[in-house]
Amino acid sequence: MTESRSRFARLFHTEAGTDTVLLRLLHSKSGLVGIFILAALSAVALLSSFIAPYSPYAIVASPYLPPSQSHLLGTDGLGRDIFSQMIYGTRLSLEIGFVSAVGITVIGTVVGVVSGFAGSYVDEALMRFVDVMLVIPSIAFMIFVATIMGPGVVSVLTVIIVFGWPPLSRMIRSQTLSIKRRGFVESAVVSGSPRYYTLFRVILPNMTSLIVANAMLAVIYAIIADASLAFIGLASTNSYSWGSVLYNAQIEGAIYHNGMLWITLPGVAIAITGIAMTLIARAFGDITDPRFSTEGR
Amino acid sequence: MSGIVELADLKIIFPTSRGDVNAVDGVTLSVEEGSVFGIAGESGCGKTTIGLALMGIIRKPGRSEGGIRVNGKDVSSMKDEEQRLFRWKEVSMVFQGAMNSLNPVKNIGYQIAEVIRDHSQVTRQKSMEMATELLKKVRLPATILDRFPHQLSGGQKQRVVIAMAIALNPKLIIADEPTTALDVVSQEYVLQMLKAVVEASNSTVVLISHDLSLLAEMCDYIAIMYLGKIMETGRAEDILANPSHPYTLALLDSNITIDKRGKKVESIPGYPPSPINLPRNCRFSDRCAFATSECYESEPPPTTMKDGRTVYCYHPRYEDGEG
Amino acid sequence: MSAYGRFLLRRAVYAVITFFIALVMIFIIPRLVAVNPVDIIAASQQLPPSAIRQLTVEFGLNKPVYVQFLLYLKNVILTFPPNLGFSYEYYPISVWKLISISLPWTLFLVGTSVAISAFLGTMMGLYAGMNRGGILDRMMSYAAMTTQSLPYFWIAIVLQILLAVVLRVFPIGGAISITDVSPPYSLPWIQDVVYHALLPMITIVIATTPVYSIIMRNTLVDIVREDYMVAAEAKGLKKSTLYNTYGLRNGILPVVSLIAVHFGYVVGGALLVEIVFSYPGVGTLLFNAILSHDYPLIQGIFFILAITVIGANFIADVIYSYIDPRIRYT
Amino acid sequence: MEKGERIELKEASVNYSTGGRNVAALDGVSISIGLNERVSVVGESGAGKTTLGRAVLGLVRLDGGSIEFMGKDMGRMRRRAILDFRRQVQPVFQDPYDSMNPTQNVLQYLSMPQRFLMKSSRAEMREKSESLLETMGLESDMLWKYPHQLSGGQKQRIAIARALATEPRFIIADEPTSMLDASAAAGILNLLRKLAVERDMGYMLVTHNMGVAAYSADRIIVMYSGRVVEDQKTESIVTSPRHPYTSVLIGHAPVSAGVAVNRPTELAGSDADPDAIDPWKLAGCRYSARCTRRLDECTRVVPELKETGGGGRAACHNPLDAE
Repeated sequence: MTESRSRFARLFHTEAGTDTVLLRLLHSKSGLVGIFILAALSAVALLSSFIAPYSPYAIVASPYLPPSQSHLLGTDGLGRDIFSQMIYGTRLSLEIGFVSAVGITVIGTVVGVVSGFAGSYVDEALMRFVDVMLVIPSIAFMIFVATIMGPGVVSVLTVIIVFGWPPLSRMIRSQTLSIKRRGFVESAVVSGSPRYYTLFRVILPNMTSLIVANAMLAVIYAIIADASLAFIGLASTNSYSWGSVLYNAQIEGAIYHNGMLWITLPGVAIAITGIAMTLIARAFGDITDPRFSTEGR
Repeated sequence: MSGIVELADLKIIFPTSRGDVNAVDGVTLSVEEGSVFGIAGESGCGKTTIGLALMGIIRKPGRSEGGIRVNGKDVSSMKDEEQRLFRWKEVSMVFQGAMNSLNPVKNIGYQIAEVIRDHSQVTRQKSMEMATELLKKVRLPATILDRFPHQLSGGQKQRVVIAMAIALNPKLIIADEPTTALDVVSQEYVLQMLKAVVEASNSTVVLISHDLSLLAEMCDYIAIMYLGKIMETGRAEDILANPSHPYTLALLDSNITIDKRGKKVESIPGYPPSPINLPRNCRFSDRCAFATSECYESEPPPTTMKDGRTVYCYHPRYEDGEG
Repeated sequence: MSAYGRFLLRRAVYAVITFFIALVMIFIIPRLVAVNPVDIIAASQQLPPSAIRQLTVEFGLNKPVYVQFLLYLKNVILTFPPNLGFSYEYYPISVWKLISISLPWTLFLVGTSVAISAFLGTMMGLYAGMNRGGILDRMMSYAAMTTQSLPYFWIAIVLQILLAVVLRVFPIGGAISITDVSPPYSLPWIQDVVYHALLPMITIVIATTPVYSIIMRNTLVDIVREDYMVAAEAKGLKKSTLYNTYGLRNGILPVVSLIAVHFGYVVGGALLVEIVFSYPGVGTLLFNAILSHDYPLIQGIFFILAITVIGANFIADVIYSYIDPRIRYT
Repeated sequence: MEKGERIELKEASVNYSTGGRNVAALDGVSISIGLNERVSVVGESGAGKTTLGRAVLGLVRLDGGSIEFMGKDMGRMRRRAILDFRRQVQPVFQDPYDSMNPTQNVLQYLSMPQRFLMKSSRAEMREKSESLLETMGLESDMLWKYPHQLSGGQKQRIAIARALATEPRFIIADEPTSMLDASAAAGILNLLRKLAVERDMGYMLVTHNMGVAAYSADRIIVMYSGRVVEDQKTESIVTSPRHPYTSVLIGHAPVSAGVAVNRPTELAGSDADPDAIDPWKLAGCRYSARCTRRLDECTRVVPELKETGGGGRAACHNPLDAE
């Protein structure tokens, strides 16, 4: 056997053993649809400067133009092209989604496995803290913190990550606890496996698909949270995400300016992304609750 | 002669993504009314599936072929309500691992009374009185009525399950591994109780177990199953004392008992084949010490021996019983 | 004390600890992020130096941090009604006064919507889980996927456009008609209130029902595989018994704890829905407070929200432990 | 065997709290087992037999007393000494379906103890793993298999192979056959026995089944509710048990068909319901509530584990006579 194969196997083997995470994804029809949508959105994000006909900041026409050939979604109150704002918004929204998801997944996983594996006081302390974070209304608290930090991408990312990891950590912890009780973990311990090895090489690989699935859901959670913050004016004013396009539509009274597409399209974009992420996550099969907060007591 | 249970070439198939699992693969048997009939076999041989099929329970996407007649009724063609009333009234079941077969959120009294009330027009109070009486039969005090399953020991739960099974005086009781997972002394206790209530009620019992010692003690007749098919069936004492089928022989030989200490017990070599796409030959041939070329070619037809047993083998071992 | 009593006590202690930690966070976060809350206010309100000095004294910021904290605790815990300071925007109305006017609207809105969606979700989930793979099951799966992927406020906006602007079936916003002069709690008044609350409620119900139904459905899918379910089927119990005392009674447990965990999230979403409909609840109050940088009001709102959500969680704990005999009778 | 090559438990105690009460899973257990002895620990659920095995493996912390390995107190061992101990004492766990990591193949599973306890090189691990499979009678292409591709019997063989990878002196096997079919169980026990003889290795077989104990061990230790009640050579304990509880266990052990059984009863009458007794609430002998030979002092004084002649010990105020 070659070592490279075993590394690959260790990384991608799921509960099903030979069935790799990637294979599982490709085998599932809905997973493929999800990947296709995600790929298309990513392409739009990466190529936004080529696709967008105008700069999203440039005043290119008269204000409140209805949708037309040259301005697919019309123009805003300053005469800027809304379609271009949506295209650029794709990039920022996806960036916020994925960066937050990475942060949430890393913190949530580390806290979860450490808490579950260490047990006793460490566990008690971490989980009490997580309980607090779960109980407080996170969107409201995000608003609170973002108000204090002031608008901007950094503060948005910070609050999304800070309030996003606790549910995940709880789920990872309970999963760690149940895996910890299984025979193969004790079998590793009596094989002289050091703690780090038991934790990261024996226990963690058994949660790969769970973690990946929840990372996908964290993306949509972050995009929605960003939109929520933007919606009450806490997003950065000098860059566009889908949330800030929607915010502008709302405060500029798009309903009264033939701006139906302007006001609905950002939500549709968010929903499409969310459906793609959920489809991919479901393909991993390990999720019970689309909003990763199934943990009872 | 027609028995209380008549299975005619019964097949139960569970489709999976890798192919059809033939959990029960052509079983023909007849259970005489008033007898205790044992179904023996190791895990995956289809004995539990048969037990559930007798009540008309085949979980989707599973399906059955062939005939299941219980108490003269065709179980597989029943309508919903007819089937519901047939269950428990005519056939009841003592479940395997009583640990989990009780509703965790309701107390024992409620659960016994519930069965009674869903099958007859009795008042709540009357059904509770009946529940108390039933518990008495399995020597449990009335205080158990208010208890929840998690507050009882395994043996107590198993006895509650027995009390439930006789609640409607069914003609047939199916007992699926009724003592597995209990301590030996509780096992004995539960067994005595089962014997007593069965004798008192004149019910027929189909006892499903992997434990040959238990079957030897309880049964009049026995069927030995392997991979969804009967290998040998007949009077329990005949078969267990003088097994005919090489599988029965090997099974009895591999059973570790206290009197075999110091002797060598041989396990059955090899592993059972996958129940998906079973070959059309004797399914034990790969592991059989007596297999010849015909065993690998076709499935052996039933042979009736002198003592009345039926053996599905080209080379039955117990020659004296040959017909 | 009984094991059940000990369980409740432990939960109560947890709730108090959680509340305390939330208090500490409300106190600390502004001090961690910004050096001085007064600076933020001063910058946004362009206050003269004398006012800044007065504010500093009022906030007790000239004292050591622990004294500030004790002072803060004294104001919010030992005083009733809690002394949450005065709003800048609505001076001299106290923060408590403003919140006590708007909180009932939010509780009414969220409480009613959650009750409706919990009921609907549970029933739909029960049916879908007992009939896995059926039409409702598949439809629910897609509905959940979609509403999970949408911000609450966007659903609110779309409904507003559709039902209030285009079709004009419902009012665009507010909690009571400006023209309504009927006395509070009279029948016409109640009708008017319900009429105004319908659209925000429908929004929250649409957003949350699928969440509850999916949880219930997934729980049921596991329960249906349990031995006791097979046993219930074998017992020839009536369909209503199977659904009620087996499916519903066992499946409701995780849903109750989910509703608790989820409650904070729903409240957060509801705040934004309020903003869309200019509903005079805490959400709209908060929105205005943020716009006008009304710092004490924002802090006060979070204090109240924390109490509400922690309290709701504790109630859910009590309900959960009451309906699960494995906790109640150990 | 050199003197001191033993595992010695001195008044070892382990407490658990379940359902609001404290239960002594091990209550002052003192036994000494030579590293080349083949011992079986027998008891029903709650006897503390599994805790005993786990305590010796260092997987549970003692609440009192000590366990010494070759004269050294395990509670005071440093990491190096613990690794050395692990190399010499290895377990086989009960559940073969659970003892292999689903994300590791057989080679990785067999390599782990060699890697951490022997510091073997990659090539050595590969070679050793292949030879282990051969010893177990398994094909070498099984190295690349994942657990879900193996049967229960195969997994248990591989679990034994893993335990043998470090050339241990002693194996602790906790119910290694209880999850397997009877026909596979004998194979596992025979293999264990054969390997022990070939490698001059001892083992401690934890089981609830007196038949399995008598078949595989030279010495049997009987436990009840956290205490050792009897400790004798196999032949003498089976033919002439001294503790009444042992005689009940032996009387209820499985026997071959046709072998006469004499089942000793426990205390007659409904108050002797074995399911209704909480032995931890009893002041004296924990078995006293079920015992037919109960004396007055049994309910007051805890019986000590005393020599019974012939090297055996029993903890009973009123033991059965030796035959």
